[in-house]
Amino acid sequence: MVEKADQIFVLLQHWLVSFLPAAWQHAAAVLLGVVAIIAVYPTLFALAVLMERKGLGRMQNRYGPNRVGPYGILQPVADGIKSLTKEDIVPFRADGLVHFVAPLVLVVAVFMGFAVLPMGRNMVLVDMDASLLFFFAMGASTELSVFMAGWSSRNKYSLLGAMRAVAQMISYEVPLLLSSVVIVMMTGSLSLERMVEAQNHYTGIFPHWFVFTPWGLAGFAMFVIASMAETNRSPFDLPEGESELVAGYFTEYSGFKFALFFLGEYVGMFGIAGLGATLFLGGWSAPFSFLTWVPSWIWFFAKVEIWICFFIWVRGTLPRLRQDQLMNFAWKFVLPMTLVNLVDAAVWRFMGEGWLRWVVCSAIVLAAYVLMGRVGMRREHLGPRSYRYAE
Amino acid sequence: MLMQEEVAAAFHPGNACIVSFAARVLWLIPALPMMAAGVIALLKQPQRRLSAGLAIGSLSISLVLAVMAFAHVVAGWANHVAVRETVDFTWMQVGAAHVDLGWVLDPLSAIMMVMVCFVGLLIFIYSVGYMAHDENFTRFFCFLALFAGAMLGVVISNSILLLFMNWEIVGLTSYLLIGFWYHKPSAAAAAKKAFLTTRIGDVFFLLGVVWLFAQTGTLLFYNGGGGSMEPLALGGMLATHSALGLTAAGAIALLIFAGAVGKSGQLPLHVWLPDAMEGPTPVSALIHAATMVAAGVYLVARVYPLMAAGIQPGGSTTALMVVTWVGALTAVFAALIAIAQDDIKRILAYSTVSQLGYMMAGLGLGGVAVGMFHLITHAFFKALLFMGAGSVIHGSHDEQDVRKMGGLKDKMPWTFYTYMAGMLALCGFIPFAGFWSKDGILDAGKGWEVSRWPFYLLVFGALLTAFYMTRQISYVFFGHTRSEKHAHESPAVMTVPLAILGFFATVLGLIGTPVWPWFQSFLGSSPAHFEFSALGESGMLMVSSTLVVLVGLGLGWWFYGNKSPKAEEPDALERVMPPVWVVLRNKMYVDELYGVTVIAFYWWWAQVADWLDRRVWGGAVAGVAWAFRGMAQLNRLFDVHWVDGGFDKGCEELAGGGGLLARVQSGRVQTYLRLLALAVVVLAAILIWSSRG
Amino acid sequence: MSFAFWAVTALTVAGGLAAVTLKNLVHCALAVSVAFAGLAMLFLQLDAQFAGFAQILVYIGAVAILVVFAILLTRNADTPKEGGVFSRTWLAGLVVAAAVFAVLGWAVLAGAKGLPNEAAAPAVTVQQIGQALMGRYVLPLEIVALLLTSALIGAVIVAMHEAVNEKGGAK
Amino acid sequence: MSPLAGYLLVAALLFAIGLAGALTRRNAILVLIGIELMLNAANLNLIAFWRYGPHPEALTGMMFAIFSIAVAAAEAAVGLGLVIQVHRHAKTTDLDQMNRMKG
Repeated sequence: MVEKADQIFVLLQHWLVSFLPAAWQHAAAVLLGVVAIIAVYPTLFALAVLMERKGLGRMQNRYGPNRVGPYGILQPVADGIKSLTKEDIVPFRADGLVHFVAPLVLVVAVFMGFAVLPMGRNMVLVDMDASLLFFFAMGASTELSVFMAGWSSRNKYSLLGAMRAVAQMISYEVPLLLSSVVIVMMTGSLSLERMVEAQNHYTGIFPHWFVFTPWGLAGFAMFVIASMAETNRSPFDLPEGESELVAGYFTEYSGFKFALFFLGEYVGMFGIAGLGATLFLGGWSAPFSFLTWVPSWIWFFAKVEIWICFFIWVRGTLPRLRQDQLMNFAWKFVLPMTLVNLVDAAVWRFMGEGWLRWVVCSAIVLAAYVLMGRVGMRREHLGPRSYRYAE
Repeated sequence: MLMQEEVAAAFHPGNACIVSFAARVLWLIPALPMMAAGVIALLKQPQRRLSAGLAIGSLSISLVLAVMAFAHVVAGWANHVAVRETVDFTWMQVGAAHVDLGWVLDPLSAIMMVMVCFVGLLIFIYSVGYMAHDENFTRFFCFLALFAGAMLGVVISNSILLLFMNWEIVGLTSYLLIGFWYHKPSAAAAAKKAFLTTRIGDVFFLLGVVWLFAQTGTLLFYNGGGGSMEPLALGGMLATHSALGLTAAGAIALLIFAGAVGKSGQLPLHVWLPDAMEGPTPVSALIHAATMVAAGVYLVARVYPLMAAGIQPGGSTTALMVVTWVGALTAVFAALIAIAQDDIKRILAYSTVSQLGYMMAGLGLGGVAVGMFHLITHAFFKALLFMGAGSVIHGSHDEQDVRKMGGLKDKMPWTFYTYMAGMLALCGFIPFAGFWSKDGILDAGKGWEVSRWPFYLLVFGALLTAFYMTRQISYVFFGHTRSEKHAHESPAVMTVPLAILGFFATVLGLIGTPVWPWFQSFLGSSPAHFEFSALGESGMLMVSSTLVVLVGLGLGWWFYGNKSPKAEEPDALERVMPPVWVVLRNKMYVDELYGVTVIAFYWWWAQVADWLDRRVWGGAVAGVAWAFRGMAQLNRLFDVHWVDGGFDKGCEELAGGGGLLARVQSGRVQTYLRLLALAVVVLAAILIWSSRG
Repeated sequence: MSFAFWAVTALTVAGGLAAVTLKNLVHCALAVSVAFAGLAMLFLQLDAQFAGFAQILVYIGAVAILVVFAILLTRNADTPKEGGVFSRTWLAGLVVAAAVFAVLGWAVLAGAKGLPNEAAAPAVTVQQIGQALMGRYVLPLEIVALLLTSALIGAVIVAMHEAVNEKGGAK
Repeated sequence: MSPLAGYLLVAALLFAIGLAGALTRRNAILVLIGIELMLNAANLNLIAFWRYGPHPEALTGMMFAIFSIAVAAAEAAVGLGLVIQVHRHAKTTDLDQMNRMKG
């Protein structure tokens, strides 16, 4: 029974496919998976938006949306209808083709990433042995779409926003990659499936999640920070800092294209959250050995949701950084920390079993953190600053 | 006996299971001083105590380790086991060839490292006093420690590559130390001279290394039968012949010997050594007594199997003959020059050169044991002499000219008596250390079938040695003082090492007497036992050499004793035979010779190169450019003409032509890229065409 | 020669052509990234997963972005003014390029007889690649690492404003 | 036509296109783009040879391609940095006007 509940979607897929002639079955199975992904995540997106608006409302001591439907839970629907029916305005001087393609590229790239995320036991669309690399490749190609959007709409706010976004994404992609390389070192594989399996063991009731090791914890922290920046979430949301640039690179977008960008952002968030959960929080594995009867996919989505809530919480809490602070933070703190973390993982790997490696590795991480924190604080000099753009 | 063979076989390296602890931690001996140097390099200038402490401490630990290893070897020797333990590892693997490094513990390296550590340590302690007033104290100790480490590395290395690396570090540090007072132009020049001169030798050495590697395919000396110093490889090298009728073994040996010549200042590369006196005196002691110059001799001893490859009983090999002759000639040559020097340290420097000549000759004549024995004893008494000289200089306020000293006998008694011990040892006066070792060399020379001349030369050298040393001490210590500055005895930190060394300079020879040749048999790893009959055999020679020394001393005393002439008035020898004096005084004009030959040639060659660059190539370039410009001009002229004539077509043609010609050197990237691509096209086309037939 | 192959080839070549012919530099950059993507797909068709993803990650994720930045920083974003986009010697260049293609094609066709017709897809996992990188090719790997580091530093230094010392040198 | 020949031809075509771009465009950045294309064509060749070569398990071609990708990244970074610097000095990226290196 438990088995059934766990594998319910897989069984459903098999059952549906079994109606078709054998030749088509494979293609059909893949198609079903794609359809499922494309169906599920936008729904999640709607929920997440609602949650964010209400949550922020609570944090700012006001009701969020509360008119449409009971407690305003139908707000997303209303938003969707609005964005679909709105007029699609394209600036006169805009670069038509690029302006049109940009959101599509973004959404496609973002959705591609889900092809390799294991959302439950046996619930991965394509199990290739370079899936992590694939995910990052897809993530990298979103940057281009952002730039396309910003540049094509011939608007200086859009352009600045795009440049900021791209610069920020590139700078934070490095730590993002490096902090996940630790996991690759440990599991000796680039396949997310392997990584989940590697974490799906228990000592007593506690799981072997990587986040519960010194290097894992440090890597996790770096990953969270980098993922916030990667998805342009506050406090790293300068690209659409409404106080400076109206709405960043999609200022000139409206109607459905705008909705697509919005969707792309959130789905990208889910993607990163899912990846993070898979890398550090054991993917679909249960947090306690006595909870393994709960279907694996529930755990996966639960973790993603928690992650999203954390993002919302942070957004409600922290102020926005300044561009140079952002860059300094990326290059002078996060990157070195990830590098130290690599060394730490290597030490862990070669010290072998025993309590000693816990002490040593934690010591390394702590020392690095403290030292670099001090250095960063010392380097921190506030005062007039002259921004320079290329002339 | 058979049992002994078996034990020896079992003890043989390669089956590394029984490499003793002593051999395994051998690498620490050079590593510690090097690390100390690294740390000291990071210290600040005022942290003098710490730096000195680090250097001395590290070296003393090395000394302990070295003594431990030595004890291990002695123990092995005591129960008839030829200890030779190697620890090797592969440094890098390039295809099939792998570059191995490693270290070896055998009697040779053991006794050498003990000597280096011991003398080096004394010199370190001594220089605490000597350099007390120098503000670059820390830097000095950094260099010293690095030097000692590199030297120990040379001693223990079992791979000729590792040896060469340390060899080069030694060269570098000697450069740094000689030029320590770089603000003195003379010091800077001397440092440069030392560096370049030794380089000349090292180039040949490197060639030798490469050739050896090519021949034997291994860089290790001893590797359980697979090493380059072991019969298998030697046989291979003997089989292959190279130019001038030499076997490969002989040629390689000569190349490596060239390196030794450079380092230990043999003819004709000795010129740097006396100039190296510009460095601080401890440096002179370190470089000239214990370590750097000994490195050359040690190298020859280390590759002795190669040198002596294919030797017949009673005969000799080309390499060994060269070594012998170079050594003997150097011995006499340097001794002659030493007679006519006035700088106390220069005299010692030249005597070092000649003593090194003795060692080389000893190696060539009688093998490792003889040469090494003299090396060891010489290390002690020459270090003693240099430090004594340093103490004299220190005491008489940085006065280095012997003619301005005098009568220091009573002013600094410690220095005087120790110096006397060292001087007698150097002269080879019975029973001081030098006597036994030098006697061994002479003995070997007498027994050399190939030629008697080296023997005679060495005997003459002994005479000269006694002579010039007498001259020096009678100038320095006897007579009445000739300087108004009143001298004073040096502090204990300087005199105590002197005393220790003096003790060794007196008694160390007793470990290698013909009666009880412990040293020789230890190196040869054969049991040693008393035989008074040996005294009878070599007794004749001993008596004669003692007579020679006495004659030398007597002559010296007759010329200089208690005269204490004024610094201005000519030297005693000068009065007797001026022309000889002048020649010797000017060091036989070797420097001048090089000045007019080698250096002049290089100067000329640089001129030529410069001229070529300026005139020929530059001219060519300019010419081409001019030519193209001319053509373009021509085209333009035509252009103007024909346009007036109204032939637009032709004008365009010409413009095109001019453009093409000019474009060849228009600085446009794309033009070059285009030409490149065209070339590729043509080449590819030719290739395909040729390949399809 | 499957359909997929021809489709991807068409995409790639089209991207390349667009990249070298379009007037607007940004369009060229975008087009070239299309070509890169097509090449990545060709790699995938050749069962070179790792190389393909690396291609996307490096070229679309980094090189294309770099190019775009360079274009914007050098004020080339808008369509160039007088003189057209092609250099004065474009004809010669075209001829040379054509000649190169002719020779290469000739070479391929000339050697086409000896080529294997089909080969089984080599089952190469990323693990093997990693082991090869860390084992047999470790020296090249180190050298490439050095190269990249020096290139990073060099690029920064080259692109750095020469008058940094004078208050950030904002003009 | 054997698949290998097909890939080789595609590579040749891309190479030629890149070369044409490098040779005919005025703008330095475009030249760089062309060169990148050429490099990619070379990579395609390498991979194709690896795939259809006699010893795919040796990974030689693959490794070569991966390394050349890395090198290409470095090359792009430095090249574009140079272009930017040149633009600062000469206020242009037009190669026809960059002929100061005339001999």
